[in-house]
Order: sequence, then C-alpha cells, then structure tokens
Amino acid sequence: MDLNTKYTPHSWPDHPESATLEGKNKFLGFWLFLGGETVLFASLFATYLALKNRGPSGMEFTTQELFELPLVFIMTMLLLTSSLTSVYAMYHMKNYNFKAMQAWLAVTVLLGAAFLGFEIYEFYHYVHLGFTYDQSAFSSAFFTLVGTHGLHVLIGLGWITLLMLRNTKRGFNLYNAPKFYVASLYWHFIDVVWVFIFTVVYLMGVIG
Amino acid sequence: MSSIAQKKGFGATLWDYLTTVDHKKIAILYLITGGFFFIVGGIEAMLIRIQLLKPDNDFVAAGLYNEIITMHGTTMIFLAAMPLLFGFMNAAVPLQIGARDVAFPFLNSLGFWMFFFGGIFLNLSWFLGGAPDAGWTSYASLAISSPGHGIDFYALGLQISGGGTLIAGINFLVTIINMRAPGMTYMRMPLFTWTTFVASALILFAFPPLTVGLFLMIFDRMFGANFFDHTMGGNTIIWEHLFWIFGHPEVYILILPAFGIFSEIFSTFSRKRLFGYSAMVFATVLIGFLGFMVWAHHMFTTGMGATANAIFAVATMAIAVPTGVKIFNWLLTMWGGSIKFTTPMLYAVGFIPSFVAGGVTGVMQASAPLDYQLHDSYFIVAHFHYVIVGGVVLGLLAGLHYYWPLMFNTMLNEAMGKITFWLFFLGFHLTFFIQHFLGLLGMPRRVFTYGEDQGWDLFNAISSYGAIFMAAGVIVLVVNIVMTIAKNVPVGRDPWGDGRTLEWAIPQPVPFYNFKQIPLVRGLDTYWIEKQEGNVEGMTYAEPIGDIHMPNNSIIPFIMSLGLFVGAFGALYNGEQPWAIPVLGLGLIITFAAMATRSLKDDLGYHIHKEDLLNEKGGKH
Amino acid sequence: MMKGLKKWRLFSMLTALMIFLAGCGDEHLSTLTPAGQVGRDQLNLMILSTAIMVLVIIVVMIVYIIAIMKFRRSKLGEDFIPKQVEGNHTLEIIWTTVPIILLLILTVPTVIATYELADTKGMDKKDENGNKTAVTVNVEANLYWWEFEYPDLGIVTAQELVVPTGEKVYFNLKAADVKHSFWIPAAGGKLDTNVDNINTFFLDFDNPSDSLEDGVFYGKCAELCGPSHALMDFKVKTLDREDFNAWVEDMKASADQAAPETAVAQEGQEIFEQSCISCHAVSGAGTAGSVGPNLATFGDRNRVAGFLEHNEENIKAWINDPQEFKPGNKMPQPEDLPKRNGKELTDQELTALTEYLMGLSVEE
Amino acid sequence: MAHDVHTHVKSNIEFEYARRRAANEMRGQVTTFAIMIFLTLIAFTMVLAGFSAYLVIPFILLLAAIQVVLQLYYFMHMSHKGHETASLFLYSGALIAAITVLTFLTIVWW
Ligand code: HEA
Ligand code: HEA
Ligand code: HEC
Ligand code: CUA
Ligand SMILES: [Cu+2]
Repeated sequence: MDLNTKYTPHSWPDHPESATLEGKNKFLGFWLFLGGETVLFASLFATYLALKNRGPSGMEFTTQELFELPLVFIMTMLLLTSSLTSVYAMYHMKNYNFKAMQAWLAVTVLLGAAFLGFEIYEFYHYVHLGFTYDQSAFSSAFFTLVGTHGLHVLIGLGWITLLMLRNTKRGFNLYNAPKFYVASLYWHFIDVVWVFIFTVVYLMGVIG
Repeated sequence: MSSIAQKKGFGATLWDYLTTVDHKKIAILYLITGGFFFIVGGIEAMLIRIQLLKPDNDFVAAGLYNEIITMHGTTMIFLAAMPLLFGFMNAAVPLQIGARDVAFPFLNSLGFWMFFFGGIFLNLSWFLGGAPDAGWTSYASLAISSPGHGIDFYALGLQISGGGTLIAGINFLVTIINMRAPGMTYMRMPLFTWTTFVASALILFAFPPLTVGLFLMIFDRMFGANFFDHTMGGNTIIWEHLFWIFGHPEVYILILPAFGIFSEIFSTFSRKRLFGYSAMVFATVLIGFLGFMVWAHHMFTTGMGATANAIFAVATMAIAVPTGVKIFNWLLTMWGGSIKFTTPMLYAVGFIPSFVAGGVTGVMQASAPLDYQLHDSYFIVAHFHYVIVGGVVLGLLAGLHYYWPLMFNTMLNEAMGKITFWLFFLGFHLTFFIQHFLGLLGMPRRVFTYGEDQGWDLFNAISSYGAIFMAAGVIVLVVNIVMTIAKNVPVGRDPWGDGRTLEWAIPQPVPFYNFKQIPLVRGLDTYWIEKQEGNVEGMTYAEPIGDIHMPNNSIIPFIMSLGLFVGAFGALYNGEQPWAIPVLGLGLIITFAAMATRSLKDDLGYHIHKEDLLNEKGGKH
Repeated sequence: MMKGLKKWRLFSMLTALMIFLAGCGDEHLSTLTPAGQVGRDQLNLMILSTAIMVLVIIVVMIVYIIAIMKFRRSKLGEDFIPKQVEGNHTLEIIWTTVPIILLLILTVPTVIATYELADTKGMDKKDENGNKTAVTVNVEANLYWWEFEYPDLGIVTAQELVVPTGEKVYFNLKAADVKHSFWIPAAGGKLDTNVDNINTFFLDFDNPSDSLEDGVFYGKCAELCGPSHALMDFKVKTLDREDFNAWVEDMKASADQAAPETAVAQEGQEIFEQSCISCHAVSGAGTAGSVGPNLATFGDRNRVAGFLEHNEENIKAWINDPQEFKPGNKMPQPEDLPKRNGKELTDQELTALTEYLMGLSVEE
Repeated sequence: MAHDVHTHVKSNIEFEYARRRAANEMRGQVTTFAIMIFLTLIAFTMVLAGFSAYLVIPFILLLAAIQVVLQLYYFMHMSHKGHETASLFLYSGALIAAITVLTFLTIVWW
C-alpha cells in the first residue's frame, strides 16, 4: 500500500479503516485489546467494591460524605458529548472530509481535556480535605480506579492530538484512516468505563 | 536479499537480532532466552532437591531457600515455559496457516523484548539485595511484610514481562483470525494453531487481573496504598482471587500449546489423521472456557464457605471431561496407525501416562474436603510437576526435537535425543511420584528442612536422586544441541518424511518472506493431501508470483522495553534513593519518546519485487 | 456386573495399599492413619477418589499399551499407509459419558462432606445451665508460634494444644501478623489463619495421645509465612474428658504457682521477671494476644519452640541464640532483652533460667 | 495479493447513496446520544430523589447497561458486519468481568 495514493471522495472506500490488511489487523487487534481492558477494569471495579468505605477504625471519609453529584454530572455530560463529537469525526472521515474531521476531533479533545481538568480538581479537592491516597483502603481503591480511568483519558487525549498534528498536512490515506478509527474506538471505550464509574462509584456511593 | 544467511560479522548479526521483526528470528530469540531461563530454573530446582536430600540439612539457609523456590517457580512458569512455547508458536503457526508474517511484526518484537527485560530485571534481584521470597503466588500478607526489595523486583519484573505476554497473545489472535491463507478455514487449522489461538485468548483475559494485582502490590509496597493492609481496611484475600483468576488460566495457557504440539506429533508419526479432529477442537475451546470458572480451587482452605467450595469443586472436576476426550482421541490416533518411535514421538508417548497421572490427582484435589488435607502439602507439588513436567516440559522437549529442523534446517541427533528422553523421563517419575506419598504423610510444601523424627527421609532422598537423572538428561540435550550446531548438516524440507501440515511443505531454509506464493489450502493436513496426490511442489498456490510486502526492521521495540527496564529501577527505589523519581521519569520518557517516534515516522515497509523473487533460487525442495 | 466386581477388588486392593503406606508414615503425623472422624471422612474420600483414578489409569493404559505394541511401523513396514479415519461418534459418546458418570460418583460425597465439615453450629450449643457444651479453642498464629486460648474456660496455652477426645472440638482461627495455616495431618484437613477474619471449623479425636510414640500428634503450619515456616510446628495432646477437665483445673490454678524450690531456680525466676515476663506469661489463666508464648506448662512440654527436643541443653541453647534455631523469629537475642543493656547471658544465668522454666508445670 | 487495495471508484449514484446512508446513520447517532443523555438524567434524578436503595441500584445499573449497549452498537458499530469476532471476544471479556465482580462481592469478606 502506498502513502502517496491519493483518493477522491468517490474513490475513498466505504470502510477506510478496514480496507487494507494492516487496517483490518489493527481494527481487530484493538477490539481484542478492549476485551482485555474490560477485564482489567472489572478487576479494579471488583477491588473497589470490596474495599468501598473500608478503612482503619474511626475512618472519616465515606462515599456519602465525599461525593458531590453536580460535579460528576458535568463531567458525565462532557464525556458523553465528546463521545458524540468523535462519532461526528468518524462520520466525516467516511465522507472524506479531512478538515471537518480534524475540527470535530479538536472539539473532542477539548471536551476530554475539560473533563480531565474537573477530575484533577476533584482529586485535588479530596486531598485537600485530607482524603489522601494512603488514608484508607477505600481511598486507595477509589483513586486507583478513577485514576486509571483518568490516565486512559490522558492517553487518549495525547494519542488523538498526536494523530491530528502528525496528519494535518497530508490529509487522509489508508495508512492513517485505521489509526483515527481505532483512536475513536478507544475514546468510546473510555466513555463506556465512565458510565460504570459514575453509576457504580458516584451514584451508588451517594446512595450508600 | 537472500534468505541464505551470508556470513555476517558478529556485530551485524547481533544488530540483526536486536532489530528483527521476522517471526522466525523472534522464535529463535524466544528459544534461546527461554532455554537460558529453563537452565536457571533447573539449577534452582537442583538446589531445592539438594537441600531436601537429607533431614536437617543446612546446604542453604532458611531465608535463601524461600528465595530459591520463589524464583524457581516464577522463572520456570513465566520465563521458561511460556517463552519457549511462544518460540514454537512463532516458528510454526504463521507457516501452518500459510501466512507471510504475523499480524503485527513490530509488536511481536516488542513482546519479546518486554519479556526479555522483565525477566532480566526479575533475576537481577539476586544481585541487588535479595530475590523475592514469598512464593510464586506471593500471597499478600507475607509479600507486603517481606523486607528488602525482593517482592518489588517480582511485581515490577512480572509487570513488564506480563505486558509482553499480553502483546504476544493479541498478536497471535489477530494473526490466526486474519492472516490465514485461502482455504484455511477454522476447521482446517492444525491443532497447534488452534491451541495457540485458545491459549492466546486465555492470555488476553487472564493477564489483566494479574496486571491489576501486581499494580495493587506495587502501590502498596512502594507508594503507600492500603489494598492489602487489613488495619487500614484492606483485604489480603483480594490478592488471592486476582492471582488465581490469572493463575488458573495460566496453567492452561501452558498446557494447551503443549497439547497442540503433541497432537501434531501423534498424527505425524502415526501417519494418520488426528482422530476426532472436531471433538479435539471443541475440547480445546471448552477447556479454555472452563479454565476461567474454577480458580478458587486453589483457595479451598481460605475459608470461602461451603457453598463456594462446593461450586468450585464441581466446576473443576468438569474439566476432566474435555481433557479426557483429548487423551482418548490421541490414543485412537495411534490406534490403527503406523507408529514410528522418533524422539518427538517418544516424548509424546511418554506424555500420556504422565499427564493422565497428573490430571487425575488434580481431580482428587478438586474434591474440596479431600483438598483440605492435600492443599499446601507435597501432594500438590507432585500434582503440578506431573502436569507441568509430564505435560508442558515433555511437550517442549518434544517440540524442540520436532521443530528443530523447521527452525534450523538441521536435525538433532536421534540417539542422543532418546538418551535424553529416557534419563529425563525416568528421573521425572522417580522425583515426583514419591512426592504424592510425602504429602499424604504430612509433609507441607515450601519447607526448607524437616526433622528426622517425621519419617520423610527415605522418600525425600529418592526424590532428590531422581532429579539428578533429569539434570543428566538436560546435559545430554545441551551437548546434543551444541554438536548439532557445530556439525550443521542441512536436512531440507520435510525431514521427518511424514509431515502433514503446511509448515513442512515450505522449502528449507525457510525464505524470510515464507511463501513465495500464498498457498491454497485444500483440506485438513494439506501437505499430506498434496503429497498423496504426488504434487512435488508440496502445495497448490492461491496466487501468481507478485511483489511481496515486508515490514522494516526496527530497534524501537528494544528501546521501548529498555525504557521500562530503566524506569522500573526508579519505581523500585522510590522513597529510598534521591535519584529514584528522576530515573522513573527518565525510563518513561525513553519509552514514550520511542513510542512517539514510532507513530510520527511512517513505517511502510518495503517490497520484494517480482523479478527478484523469480531470480531467487530459494531453498531446496 | 463384571465391571462392578473388578472395581470392588480394586477398592480392597487400594485399601491394602493405603494400610501398607500408612506403615511407612508416622501415626502421629500421617493423613493415612486418621485420629478421628474428620480425618477418616477425608481418608474415605481419598480412597474413593483414588479408586476412580486408578480405574481411569488402568483403562487408559490398556488402550495405550495395545496401541503402542500393535501399531509399530517396525512391524507394519515402512510403506504402510494407514486408513485416515476421521473419528467415531459412538466412541466419542462413550468417553464423554463414562467420565461424567465417574465424576458424579465423586461429586456427591464431595459436596456432602463439604457442607458437613463446614457445619460449626454445634459450637454455640449450651447445656441447661447455659454453659457451652463443646470445647472451643481460639487459635492465634504468630510468626512461628501458636497460641491456644480457651475462651470459655479462661485459660491459654501455647505451642501445645490440649483437647478432649470423643467429641467435636471447635476452632476459631486467626493470624496475628501474616497468613498461616493450621494443620494437624493425622486429625484432618487444614484451614488458613487469615489476617482479615476468623475462620471456623472443627476436628475430633478418638483416643488419648499418650499411646503414641511421642505422646502427641504433630501440628504444622501449612502456609508459607517466612524463613522459619518449616519450623512452625506445634503439638497436640489429646486427653479423655476426665483428664482434660483436670488439666483445665490445673491450668487455672497455675495462676498462683508455688515459688521455685531450689536457689538456682529462684535466681532464674528473678532474671525471668526482669527480662522475660514482658513477653512470656507463666500463668495459664488468661487470654490470648501476648507477644511470646505462654510458658505456664513449659515444664511439661514435649518440645522447645515447637520442634526442638525438650531437654535442658536445648532450652539453654534456644534462650542463648533463638535466631540460630528459627531464623526471623520474634524472640530477641539475649543481649537485646529488656534490662540486659547489651549484656549476654552467662552460663550460670542460662542454667538458672532453664531450671526455672523446667519447673513450670501443671502436671504432677 | 493481500496488501493490494482494490479501489473502487463509486459512480455518482452510488456516491450519493452512500452519502445519504451515512447522513441517515448520523441522524440516528444523534438520537442515540439524546437517549444517553436522557438515561443519565434519569439515573441522577433517581438518586437525588432518594428512593429506596433496593429499587434505585438495580435500576441505575440497568440504565448503565443500556448506555453501554448503545455505545457499543451505535457509536462503535458493533452491529455492523465484520464485528463478529470482536463481539465474541468483548462478550467473553464481559462475562469474565461479571464473574470477577460477583465473586468479589460475595466471597471476599465474611
Ligand atoms: C500445566 C499445568 C496444570 C494443569 C494442566 C493442571 C490441571 C488440573 N489441575 Fe492443577 N495445578 C497446577 C498446574 C496444572 N494443573 C499448578 C501449578 C498448581 C499449584 C499452584 C500452586 O499452588 O503453586 C495446581 C494446583 C491445583 C489445585 C489446587 C490444589 C491446592 O493447592 O490445594 C487443584 C484443585 O482442584 C488442581 C486441579 C486440577 C485439575 C482438576 C486439572 C485438570 O485440568 C486435569 C484434567 C486431566 C485429567 C483428569 C486426566 C485425563 C482425563 C481422563 C483420562 C478422563 C477420565 C478422567 C476422570 C473421570 C477423572 N490443580
Ligand atoms: C514450568 C514449571 C516448572 C518446572 C519445569 C519445574 C521443574 C522442577 N521442579 Fe518445580 N516448581 C514449580 C514449577 C516448575 N518446576 C513451581 C511453580 C513451584 C512452586 C514454587 C512455590 O512454591 O512458590 C515449584 C516448586 C518445586 C518444589 C517444591 C519446593 C517447595 O515447596 O519447597 C520442588 C521440590 O522438589 C521442585 C522441584 C523441581 C524439579 C526437580 C524440577 C526439574 O524438572 C527440573 C529439571 C531441570 C533441570 C534439572 C535442569 C538442570 C540443568 C543443569 C543441571 C545445568 C546444566 C547446565 C549446563 C549444561 C549449562 N519444584
Ligand atoms: C520481645 C519478646 C520476648 C522476650 C523479651 C523474650 N521472649 Fe522468649 N519468645 C518470644 C517469642 C516471640 C517466642 C516464640 C518464638 C518462636 O517459636 O518463633 C519465644 C519463645 C521462647 C521459648 C520457647 C517457647 C516454647 O513454647 O517452646 C522459650 C523457652 C523462651 N522464649 C524463653 C525466654 C526467656 C527465658 C526469656 C528471657 C530471658 C525470653 N524468652 C524473653 C518472645 C520473647
Ligand atoms: Cu506459619 Cu508457615
Ligand atoms: Cu488451578
């Protein structure tokens, strides 16, 4: 396959992400990876659930005292919306509209960064209250689970940004189309995990 | 570009191997590294047996003994058995399915180097203040309180090499799903490919829990977390679950590929198609599936409660059924065949009674109330060495002899191979059979010594002498390998004469692009079919000769892994050395910079042109 | 029918084998010579499962041997091309169902025994006076030693468990530092002592242990717990109910033990009260949770530190250098003991301590 | 040869058709998004309204599951052709995930 092959909207394949063998491999490999990530997050969730609200005798912080739903709601909206914007980006990739794709990806990245900003603020706030990483088993489990998700967001942001920068000048080809596609899958997966985090950690935490 | 290795300087060869993305060369790397670690683990085993040779022995001290068993178990499982299996998978699977390469050549190399550096990191613990000493299972309460850095080496080393394993697993899955030659349907795939496939799926799902467990351990030990500190609300049983959710599938990750190798060998040297092929495939998948439902049988005495114990007991026993299906199908493959007792076949034939003996003791252990007695006694040690040595290691040795000509175009000496077999086989039974009774007589495992007053002297001595036979067998094998390499007599294609699957149809030495033309697979055991029809080419082609696309070599995987290796030292000495955090940062920067280079620089590979292919004589038919 | 008969013969053969093997082992330590019903139940499962497994092995071996004898290429000729059989459904069904049946035979007693052995309801049973009927022992596993508390009787002992015969004895197990596992092979299976929770089970013993070679059963720690895991032994003395009650009374009385008789022992007592008492209690009346083993019954012990032969020489040697015997154990070297200020113990002091310790006894 | 890409130049009709289909699909995606937002709102409100935990917890878990299915099938196109293996593996992962969480909720503490 050749990088220099130029496509027109008419010759651009319907599924650019899986038009080449490399693309197909990347696509499948990435899905498999997500299968593994599911188990990874499940292990973290399981650990969190087992350690929820557990601490040394006389522990101060519990989920109910700690969590503030408005913040979580905003974060959820940001991330959900970014999921939609990345769908838009892929829509434009299929339509061979590079500029539009880049623009939507940029929006996605901005939304993701805002999400991350709130998360960092949230953590900072907790630590400020005295709910530090080594404060209890619960705090360790909470920061590890939510932090791992945050790390995924960070990696996703870095990845998408790098892809955008790398390809600004050259537009679409069948070499980078799968890369964009897979990055967007990753982004959706991050959202999937967040759906469980806000449900299991925050909402169920507030309930008790 | 010739596949026949030109005489290259040492430096050039080294560079070639550091940067290679060719699955055949990566196979050799796995073989060498895995072989090295097998010897290391074997020497540790010998130290164990020397210490236990007589009661109240003081050959190694109490603390050191624990380090030795921990490293023996960890090395053998993570650094010897699995990599050696990866070696054979890399050598054979792409050829078996008619692929030019694996799906992700770059990641293939990355997987290897991560395993390599993880293994080296783990073993450096010997020289940097002491090895891990909490057993290969590293149960949390002991591991958290273990002084020194041993456990840190364990957690970080396994984390790195585990990442490599996960990558290798995904690579094989995608390779097998996407890269099969035309006509190679799922139900025509050789059994070794099938078992590789299922084992890789197990890797995909089993390693993440280990990753999480290890991270929790790292955070607890190095960064002040409280997952396993019960005074802070933590819970040590979490580790046990995470470890065994990984650990039990792990044993099937080991045994399934070995089953695959044996399946190939049985049908090859019985000159007969594998009996009940579809049942074999189904059984493989079922074993893989059930393998995830049974982990708590390692925790019967943890106090999970009667219901959990009963459920896991019954689920565990169920695995005997598909495994039995395999055993009987192998027997029936030989039945009515024309059995030739080559060295690989000897191993395969030796494997059946050994593995069955080990498997049935597994079922006994699955009976929870009985396991209350057996657990953590030498009965367990006997069980798992029967399945591991009698299954996995015999499989590896069989595979070594069987695939040697495929990998190196030379043949290991058959006479010496048979000597190795007999020494190893007899030594193995001598060492481990008696250990069942030691367990029943009340000997716990992981004891560095035992008193004279307990009645275990004789059996332990027998066990230790048996190990000497195994060591002798291994030494003969090493001599055999050295002599074969020194003599270097090429043997050409299909040296066993009875090859049935595609890898044997390929000319020797295997061209670096594997297949000049992608073959068309016309049934199970394609090469056998072609041979029966008198096709001298050995295969039917699916395409005319054309340009071949090849990936470029790259040093980046090496550098990425090196970065992790460096960074691990930083994490290890966190809070203890002023340079710790900078080094951790440096390592991660190296890794991420290498990764960024990889993604910024297009790597499109290159093409071998049709004309060059036509001119090339390639290997002999 | 033939098959059933064959299995039966196999069964008795196996029992014979077990008895033979039992001969190799020590009665006080072997799982093959069960000391009570729990161990017997488990041995029965052992025999049943072994019978099934041997049957499986025999079947496999018959097919196997015939196959490798009959179908050798050396006999069939180099050119022989066997028929390429695909499979056989009948056979497949047979070797799927027969193992399932064999496994079902094993599952039923397995599940029953799992529930039976987990049934510790009897622990809380009370007689009409509101006293608990069963003996309950709280076991606390410490880095390399065992503490046995009898919460209902108000006594505590270490390293040597004393239990009545002919009844179920209940155990609450926990670990003080890292995970250990409580195992008396002759009496029955083990149960872990976790750090996070208390595990509960029961054992029973048929006969007083004085008929045994050493007069005690051997107990083991079955979970790797550090360098001296191998040495974390304890001993079990079983007494019939009457003797047991007497022992309990003696233990309770040990609170006001008579002063040592000899001058040497008195000197020993002085040193002990300076340097040792902070960790070692000498009264059997009390509760669990001390830093070192309770030494109330030390003079009657069978072992020093759980595994060394019980004699004066070993006691001296132990006190003089505990790390030499159990690497990593928590008893300080003499110079690090309280009030020693870095001074080692002289021979004379060691003798004194030893004589004092040997005098600590609740038996006559 | 496997690495060749057979490019097919669409006729105008094909092209228009593909465009329209994509646009339709995109409209569907927006609907999906709206549903997801809606589900999220319900979940948060349920919790804030303070119903019994026995009612709310299963319910919000169900909502989460629906959202995930929407993400997978609409945003990530798992219903499309060529996703068979992907979904097989994802479901296997989900199954193992479920078992893991289940055991941690039942037999880790006493
Ligand atoms: C390759 C590795 C391997 C394999 C294949 C197996 C296979 C099996 N194992 Fe083993 N096992 C280990 C490696 C392996 N194991 C290790 C390393 C440990 C110890 C870890 C540690 O603690 O350090 C262990 C420990 C272990 C335990 C925990 C013991 C304890 O610590 O208390 C148990 C309990 O159930 C068990 C059971 C089984 C069973 C039922 C099988 C089954 O898969 C076996 C099935 C096979 C057969 C049964 C034989 C063929 C079948 C027939 C001929 C059909 C007819 C048979 C019948 C009807 C019975 N194993
Ligand atoms: C793949 C896995 C694997 C393999 C192959 C082996 C192989 C062997 N193992 Fe081990 N073993 C484990 C996995 C394995 N083991 C595990 C997981 C544990 C549990 C650890 C724990 O408790 O945490 C264990 C524990 C274990 C114990 C119990 C220790 C204890 O509980 O105290 C013993 C004791 O006998 C033992 C013995 C042996 C022996 C004699 C071999 C032999 O088969 C080894 C044969 C190999 C050789 C003998 C090579 C010898 C080489 C030479 C002599 C050098 C020649 C050199 C040149 C020519 C350069 N192993
Ligand atoms: C800091 C606490 C501590 C002090 C002080 C201490 N010991 Fe110990 N001792 C222990 C511990 C802990 C053990 C158990 C060691 C083991 O078996 O792992 C032990 C074991 C023993 C044993 C063996 C017990 C048995 O049940 O077999 C004897 C005897 C003993 N100590 C005597 C002494 C004497 C005499 C002194 C004072 C001179 C002393 N100890 C001071 C902690 C202490
Ligand atoms: Cu305590 Cu081993
Ligand atoms: Cu297992």
